[in-house]
Amino acid sequence: MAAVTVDADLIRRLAALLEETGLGEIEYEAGGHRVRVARRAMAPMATTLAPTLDAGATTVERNHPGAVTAPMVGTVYLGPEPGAPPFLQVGDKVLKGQTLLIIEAMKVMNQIQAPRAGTLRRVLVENGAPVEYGEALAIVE
Amino acid sequence: MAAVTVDADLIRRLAALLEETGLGEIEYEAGGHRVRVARRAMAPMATTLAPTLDAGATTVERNHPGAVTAPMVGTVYLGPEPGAPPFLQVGDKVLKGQTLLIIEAMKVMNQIQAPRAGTLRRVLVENGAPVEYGEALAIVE
Amino acid sequence: MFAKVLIANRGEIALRIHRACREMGIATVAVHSTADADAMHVRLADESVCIGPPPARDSYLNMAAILSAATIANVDAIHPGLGFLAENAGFAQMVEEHGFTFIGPTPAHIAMMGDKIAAKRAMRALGVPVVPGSEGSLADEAAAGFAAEIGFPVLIKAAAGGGGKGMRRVDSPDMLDQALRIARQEAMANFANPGIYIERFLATPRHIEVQILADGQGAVVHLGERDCSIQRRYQKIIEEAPSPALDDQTRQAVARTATEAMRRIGYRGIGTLEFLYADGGFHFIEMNTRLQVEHPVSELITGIDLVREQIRVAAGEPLGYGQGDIHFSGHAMECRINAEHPLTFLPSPGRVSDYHAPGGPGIRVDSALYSGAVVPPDYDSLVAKLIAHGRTREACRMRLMRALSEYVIGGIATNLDLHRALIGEPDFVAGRYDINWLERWIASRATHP
Amino acid sequence: MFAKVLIANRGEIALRIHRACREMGIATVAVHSTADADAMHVRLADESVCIGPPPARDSYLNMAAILSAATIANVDAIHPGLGFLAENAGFAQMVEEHGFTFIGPTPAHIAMMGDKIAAKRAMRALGVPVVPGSEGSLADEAAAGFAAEIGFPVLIKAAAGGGGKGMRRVDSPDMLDQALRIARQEAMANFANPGIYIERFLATPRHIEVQILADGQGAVVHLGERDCSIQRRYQKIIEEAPSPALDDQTRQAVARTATEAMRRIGYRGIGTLEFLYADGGFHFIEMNTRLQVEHPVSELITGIDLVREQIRVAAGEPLGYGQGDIHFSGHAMECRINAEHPLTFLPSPGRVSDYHAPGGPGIRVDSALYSGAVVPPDYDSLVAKLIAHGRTREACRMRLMRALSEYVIGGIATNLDLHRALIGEPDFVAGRYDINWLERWIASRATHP
Repeated sequence: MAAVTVDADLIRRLAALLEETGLGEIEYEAGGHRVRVARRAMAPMATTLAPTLDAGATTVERNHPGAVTAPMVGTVYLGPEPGAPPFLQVGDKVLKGQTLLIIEAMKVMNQIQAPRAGTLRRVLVENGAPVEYGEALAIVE
Repeated sequence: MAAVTVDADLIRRLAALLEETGLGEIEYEAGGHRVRVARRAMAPMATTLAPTLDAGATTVERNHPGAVTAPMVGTVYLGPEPGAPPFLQVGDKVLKGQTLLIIEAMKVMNQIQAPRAGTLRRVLVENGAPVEYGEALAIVE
Repeated sequence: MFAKVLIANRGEIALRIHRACREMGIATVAVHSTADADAMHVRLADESVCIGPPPARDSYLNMAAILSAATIANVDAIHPGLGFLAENAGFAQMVEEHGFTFIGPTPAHIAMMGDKIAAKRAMRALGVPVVPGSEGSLADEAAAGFAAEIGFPVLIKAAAGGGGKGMRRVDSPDMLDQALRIARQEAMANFANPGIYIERFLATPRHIEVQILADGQGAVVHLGERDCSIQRRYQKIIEEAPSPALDDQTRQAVARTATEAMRRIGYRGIGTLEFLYADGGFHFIEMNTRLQVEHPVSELITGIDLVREQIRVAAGEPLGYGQGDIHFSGHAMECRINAEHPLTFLPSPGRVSDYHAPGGPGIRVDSALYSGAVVPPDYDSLVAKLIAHGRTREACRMRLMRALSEYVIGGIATNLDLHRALIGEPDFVAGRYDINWLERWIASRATHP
Repeated sequence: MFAKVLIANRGEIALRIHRACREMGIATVAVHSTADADAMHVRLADESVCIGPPPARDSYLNMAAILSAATIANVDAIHPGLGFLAENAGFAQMVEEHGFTFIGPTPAHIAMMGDKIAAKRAMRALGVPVVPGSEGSLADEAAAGFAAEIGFPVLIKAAAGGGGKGMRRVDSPDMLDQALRIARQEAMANFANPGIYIERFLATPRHIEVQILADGQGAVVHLGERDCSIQRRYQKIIEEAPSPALDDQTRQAVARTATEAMRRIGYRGIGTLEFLYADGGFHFIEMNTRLQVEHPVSELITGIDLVREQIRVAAGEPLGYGQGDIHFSGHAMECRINAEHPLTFLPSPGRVSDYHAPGGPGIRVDSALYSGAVVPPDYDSLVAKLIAHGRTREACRMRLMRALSEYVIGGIATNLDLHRALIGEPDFVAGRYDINWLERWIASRATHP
């Protein structure tokens, strides 16, 4: 009998989708495989999470394949100086390494560069807003 | 029918994935195998139960359709007095209302009668043993 | 000292007694109904015996079953806890007759205080101030005359009463007749005794009670007072000590009066003298000859383990200390967490899906709940006590508030949200409340939601 | 007083600080790594900021990220907790330069005590007895001569050390060379400083430390001593107060010496002077200029909330009381519950499937665990502290034992069973142990299982 190979990554992806979509259960069948994943019946705790700073960026956006996330905590600026126009507008073509925005941390202006070439689809943060580590800033794809 | 071989390692891998992903359940089908693993319904508590007096009578016996259970807590006697032979032997025919045994409680000897006619299949308690409320005493069917 | 004790109770108080025994090296026997087979007090006890089906009259009030369990488990003593058989002099007598020690006062003292009229008479004779009222059970005609004499409003109470049952406020003579009939009916239904008596109704008194501990060998001490004025339908909801309404001189005076009375009757064990405090005067209302739900409040301000002391004196040990050895420190408050809707107060039995108790400094939780525990519909709705201690009243209150914000009980409704609201109320913050305050607060919420 | 405080830590100590803030009416900001997004300190805080990925150097040790979080959350002060940046003078300096208050001592005092050699020198000058040893960092040749002078066995320690890292016992001259090389390497790896020094090795000392609280405005008090001799590899496992090894005169003497030294250097905040106690003499080994894991033990015997006092003095408030106002009462013990196998001591990160903390009288639990919590593999294995208070040492010990029997932590391995065994050991019952006792106990178990 042939050994069953488990596609662990598939399960992890489905688990992430379960989390992202808020579903209770996903059943997936393709190419002779059928996988069903279900949520634990019990919430870890009944209290609500403390408010976090990333009220704008949801888990969905953070997990978007085109998401550019904050590599540090700080204050975001969309242009090179107050009052200046933003580096980029939604719809603009973006080169890999091009400056998307700035995160100020410890009075240092850190240029956040595009990790890939593409088009700026969405900007998820407002000028002057605080951002956490890992928060989705923009979608470039 | 051919013996079923259990792919224990597959189950272990799925169990590990369950733990890792925090899922409640995974169902996996591939190559003619279908495996479903689910988390425990969450044991109420991990401590062991305090020892109870009904070590002899299991839940199975208590739920047996022919079970006669103790209507009170006390000490059981199988015969009318110490040294006397028991009221009944296993295999004896029993009439409805016939005395099966005695439970002494508060120095009062309470005759426990057969709730139905039948045959005494088993006696689940020993002479002189303490019994709890609801404990299975005998099987009459 | 006892080697093995049977705990004739359930819930958090059974657990409280188990803990005291365990800390004294005493083995415990839990008794339980079939509804409590998986209860915490059963899980933690050294042994357990199922004594009957869910209804309390067939299990926790079933004296024969409890004594049989004590016999087959071969215990030395029985602790009755509170409620159920704790103030049943007949049970205490039976326990002793069967050769076990009853962990409580003598049957005679239980009986004396169980008759509320006799208790008032005894206290008056001992120099303890009582509420003006009838000296004994009254016939309906006598009641009318008596009520007119002490002046309306009056309070009708059951002679065998307790817990607010059979209690009726009457504002004017024309309401008296009907109220008497209802009160007698309630008294009969609850206590199988239609005797009623009448007291002057005090409009805005505080409920203040004194905790007594005595060894029956001459040593009697008090552990200060508790203020239990936050009540709904005569059920205490929040208790605190010391009372924010008393100055030191006043609190010492009432405590000394209570202690002296107990010394004179030769009381043994722990007990509580309950007073109404109004217009600067104390009025004895009744004495509870048992452990009380709110005892932890006194434990936290004195450092004394009341259950341990209760067991010690029941075993014949002398207290070994006097009033001068009791040191009061800081302030304590207790919230009674009930399995009930916080606004409608409807009971909410069921399975606890999530349970997380608060911890950290100055916080004590007495509860038999756990994740997966079942709260049966057959018994009292009290499921947890959250008790805080702080150096000052305000530090204690803030700590209690902090702990309430951490407490998670899922799957059943509880009055946690009621407590969260009450502890922040300006009147509570100021310590400005009487026994009718909570009813007024609830009524104002109902009309101005 | 501060309106908002950032807590630059995680786990039970972050929760402890949150609780103190909440009770003082101060809003809290939790910072956390991505591994701690669902942690208790994050759930309960008023606000939270994710500051980096799981490795501590990129999150809880990332000064820039913490200061940026403080800026965007607009806090007044930063509490460093313990471990991580708590004793980093440079961080304290940066915090102050950015306009926030550092809740801790001055950077100068942190730096003074951070250099273990300088600390010993300063203490000796202040009249505090220290372990005989080298006056400063030693070159290898000098070390050999010095070791010969004070006599073997000797202990090699890292100048910038702590937590047992870079520490090596050497029994004879021929072992010295290799031990020096290893110790320098460990010191370099752990503290980026190869400086080492040498002390006489005391064979069976007890670890006794004095808790100090000072306002920097002239008021300095001590909260008595703690005995932390139950250690494994220099990691404390069980702590208690008062020490069963000291009589009142001895404990007061060492506490007064420590208090006086702190008064003379003008110390502000809370701190702990650690001593080895052997042959009736105390030997200062180091001072921790921060909150300590075992601080609850002192809180329980004094009724003082150390974190609250720490925050108050950091905000510039005077203590408002003196040594005469501190009253010691009863006995306290703490068990450190680690996520590790009780016998192999291997760490056991993972998901907590069941969690039920003990409660009842005299029990305090400081833990950030809950049912469903994840213990990440990236940090310290301490997951809970179980602390008991009793009127006597034996009452405290029995209470601790009782609470250990109630504690349920499922899904991960913990050292609860180790504690259950240790608390019942005759040597522990008698208070007869030194800093090597636990290692010997473990070794005897390994050979006679």
